[in-house]
Amino acid sequence: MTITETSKIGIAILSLYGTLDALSAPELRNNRSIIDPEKTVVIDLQQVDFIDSSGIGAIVSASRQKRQPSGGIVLACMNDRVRKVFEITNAQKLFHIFDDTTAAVDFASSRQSASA
Amino acid sequence: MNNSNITLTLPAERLFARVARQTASSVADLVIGDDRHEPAGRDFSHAFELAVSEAFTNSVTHARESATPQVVKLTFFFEQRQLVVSVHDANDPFTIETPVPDIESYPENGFGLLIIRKVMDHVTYRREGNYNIISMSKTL
Amino acid sequence: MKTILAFRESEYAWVHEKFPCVHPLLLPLCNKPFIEFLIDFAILAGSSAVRILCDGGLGEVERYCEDGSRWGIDLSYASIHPDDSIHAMLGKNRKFCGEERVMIVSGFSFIRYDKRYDYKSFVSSMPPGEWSTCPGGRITLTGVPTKAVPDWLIADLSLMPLDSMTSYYQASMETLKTGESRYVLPGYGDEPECAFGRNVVISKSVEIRKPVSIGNNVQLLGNAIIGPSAIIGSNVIIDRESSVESSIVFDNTYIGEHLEIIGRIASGNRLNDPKSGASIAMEDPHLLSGIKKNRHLRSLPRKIVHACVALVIIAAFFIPFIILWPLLKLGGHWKSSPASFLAERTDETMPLAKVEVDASGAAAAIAVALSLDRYFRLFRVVTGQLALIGSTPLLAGESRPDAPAYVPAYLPGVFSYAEAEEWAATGGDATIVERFHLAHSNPLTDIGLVIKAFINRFQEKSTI
Amino acid sequence: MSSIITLTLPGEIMFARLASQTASSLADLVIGENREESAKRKFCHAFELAVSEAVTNSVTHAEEFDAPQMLTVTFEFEPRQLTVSVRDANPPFSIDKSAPDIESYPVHGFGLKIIREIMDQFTYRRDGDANIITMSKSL
Amino acid sequence: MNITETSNGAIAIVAIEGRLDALSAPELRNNRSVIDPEKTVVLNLEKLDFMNSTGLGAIVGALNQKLQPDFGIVLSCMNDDVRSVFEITNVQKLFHIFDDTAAAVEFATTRQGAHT
Repeated sequence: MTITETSKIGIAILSLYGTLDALSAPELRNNRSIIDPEKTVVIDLQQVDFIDSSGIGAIVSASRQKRQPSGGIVLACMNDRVRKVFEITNAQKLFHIFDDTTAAVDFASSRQSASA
Repeated sequence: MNNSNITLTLPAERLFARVARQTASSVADLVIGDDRHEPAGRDFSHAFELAVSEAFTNSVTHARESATPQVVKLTFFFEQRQLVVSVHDANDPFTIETPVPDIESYPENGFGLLIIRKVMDHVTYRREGNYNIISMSKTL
Repeated sequence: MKTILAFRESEYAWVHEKFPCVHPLLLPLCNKPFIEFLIDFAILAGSSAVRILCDGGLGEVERYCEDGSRWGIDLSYASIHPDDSIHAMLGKNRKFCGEERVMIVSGFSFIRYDKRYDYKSFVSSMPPGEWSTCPGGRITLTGVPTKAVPDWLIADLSLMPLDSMTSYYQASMETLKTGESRYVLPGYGDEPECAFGRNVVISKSVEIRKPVSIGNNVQLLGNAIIGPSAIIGSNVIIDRESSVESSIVFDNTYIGEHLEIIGRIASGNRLNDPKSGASIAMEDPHLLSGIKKNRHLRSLPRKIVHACVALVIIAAFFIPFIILWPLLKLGGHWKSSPASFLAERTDETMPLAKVEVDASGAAAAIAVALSLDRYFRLFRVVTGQLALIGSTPLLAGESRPDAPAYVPAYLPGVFSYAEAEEWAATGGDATIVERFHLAHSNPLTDIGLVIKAFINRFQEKSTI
Repeated sequence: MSSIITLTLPGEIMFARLASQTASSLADLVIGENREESAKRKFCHAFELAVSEAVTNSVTHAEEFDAPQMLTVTFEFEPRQLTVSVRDANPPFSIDKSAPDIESYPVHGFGLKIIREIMDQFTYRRDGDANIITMSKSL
Repeated sequence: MNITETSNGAIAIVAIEGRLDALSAPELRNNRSVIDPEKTVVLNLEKLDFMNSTGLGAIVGALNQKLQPDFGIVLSCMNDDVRSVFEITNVQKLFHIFDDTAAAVEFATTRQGAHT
């Protein structure tokens, strides 16, 4: 899996490409923006072709590290295969999920300024 | 493809989880034949991809530290529209009756067996000699 | 702007015949393959994408150029029929061409361009049609010019057909002389008219006369004279007292000692006269031969042959060994000290006993004459750790001899190829002989060399 | 370090596809120095194609002699190289060096030529009453 | 493997999607337009992910049955993997190959017109 990081109006955007499983999950867990409790991060999952419980675990643990868990991580552009696994594990309850990255970033920055 | 048996033996390392699941997906694709493009077909294959990925990753995480490299064996068996995959490893015994993780507590693990139970029709665990065998099946 | 480079197999059939070891589109001009000159020119003319068309196979070219990311362009490949017109080619690549202006370079010819000219604006202002031609080659432009450019702008170029060894030789020498002033050429440092590749080993007594271009992994040995006007390819060894002047030496070529190569093209074991086109095959590999990646070397058949012969020797000398070894051991003549030597695989070493037998008594003399001091090492050949014959084992501390990429540098053996030569080869010469045989010999020739080495040791030791 | 992966499957034509997909996903795990995507994709396609040809050969030969049998595909996985061998119980077969000539519009006989072209090494040997084709390529 | 067929004038356009190997080759061999000796067919290979020598044999076999061996089958939109199989076996010499299906159809129509 490869992670390309960009940022827009102070929000970090991580675009994941490939497989998010036990082998690649550590790469996401150790990402600087993910670890930083103050940083709100949008994770773009459009190019993720497979995710399993280790991938879900990595994303859930990322939101645990944020100061306000429900707003710290915003998810964008889930394809069917990824959304199905979120639904199986009920993890979709923990995140705001957008089908468009810009919308996710706007939401994230509004939440960030509201709580700052 | 009826009553034929396919086996895949892999070293118990995370690196090979992808080979396990992609092989499972290919077997499922062969079973469902050309309606692999229909949603039902895609779900069937994705189910086996997920189940095998979870089962294999579990075997690897609980693999014993030992001189001889630990191995995980997958067998696929297709009969009367039902595809059965079983995962053999030489780990310590375990139970698949694990509680459903409570999502509100932001759990980080325990999802594996939950996913397997949800996507597969039938999941059993048995001990054979000093081998664990978890077998999972789904009907087309 | 996009570029199409179109070739027909018939145009470069002569290259297949004369230089079978290289794909015609990768034929080296000075120190760069032909196709790279055309890609450079396409980039100079402002192309963002280049497509190579051919009616034959492009496998090797694709392995070399890949997707063009190395030059920052999008490089693709397609096939055409030999009798396709330019119009037909454009039709077959309509999606590639799109609406943009396309420059089509067709025919196997060399483009004499000058990287200091601004071809980009020149091309964007030219009317569609033919830009430059030569017998068998043409540059055509399609589409409408995008901007007017003052006509004083000069960006001339000319095409030269590569239809024979003579024209190829002429183009190579011309490129060497004009050097990096006109073309984009690697290896030019601060020394004008001199291009050097990586890992070039030059003995002190070698004379270099400009202009010269030398590739990667090249060894020039004592008193060799290189140049003027010498193009040396990569993975080349030029042995002592040889001279190469106004000549081209292809990749993977070994040039023996005391050879004068003047006005010739040497490739593999063939010496070609570019003027007459005649070419002679040199029978004696010591004189001139190709160095090819010696698949025999590490492959299984060679290890099996070596192991079998080792077993034969073990059996044959078992009785003399059983009698002489205890005798010498008790008498204190057999001194064996453990040491660790460089193994075959790069980062590994292996323990090997160093045995010295002081040939004072008759028993010791016979033991050494029969090479019994190496008896134990024969078992290592059976296990595959040692070759029966190869390089002299180097102590772990010593530096591993680096070598041209294709030529294996080090394969520790019970016997050394150097010991198989008539005259005692020691020091630098030994490594050269070993390298030469490592590159050339195969399981069968090895057996002959083992016997020779054994006999040499037999005579040499017994004469003390 | 080298790890061994074995895949046993029935000698049926559909399993050529399974074996080739497994080979491709294993090839994808081999790490080369150059991280280039296109080089990695070519490496995977080389194994997908070579294993597809080898298993198809084994299965079609078996049908000629109606010997229902299992095939074993063994992979030796190393950091920069993958070796795959296909073992079947067919009678010995000859690998003629010549590729079919193109003008006669040949319909089969390409398989071994393709394998030889895209793999670094290709060997065929008999072991007891089994054929073993071994192919390897490094990244 | 999925085959979808359309036509443009007298030319049949057969699009192949998925994998063309020993398992799926019969499907192509039994396609009505492919078998018909008089029918000129443009084989659109854009969505063909994988082809091995058996698949190649099916396409060459189809060309054998055409009255016009020169353009009975015209190929379009090959990806690199498929093209490498054609090149290794030198079979690309038997076909006119286009990177655009419309251009291939035009070529086939002009050639067909010239011949009838």
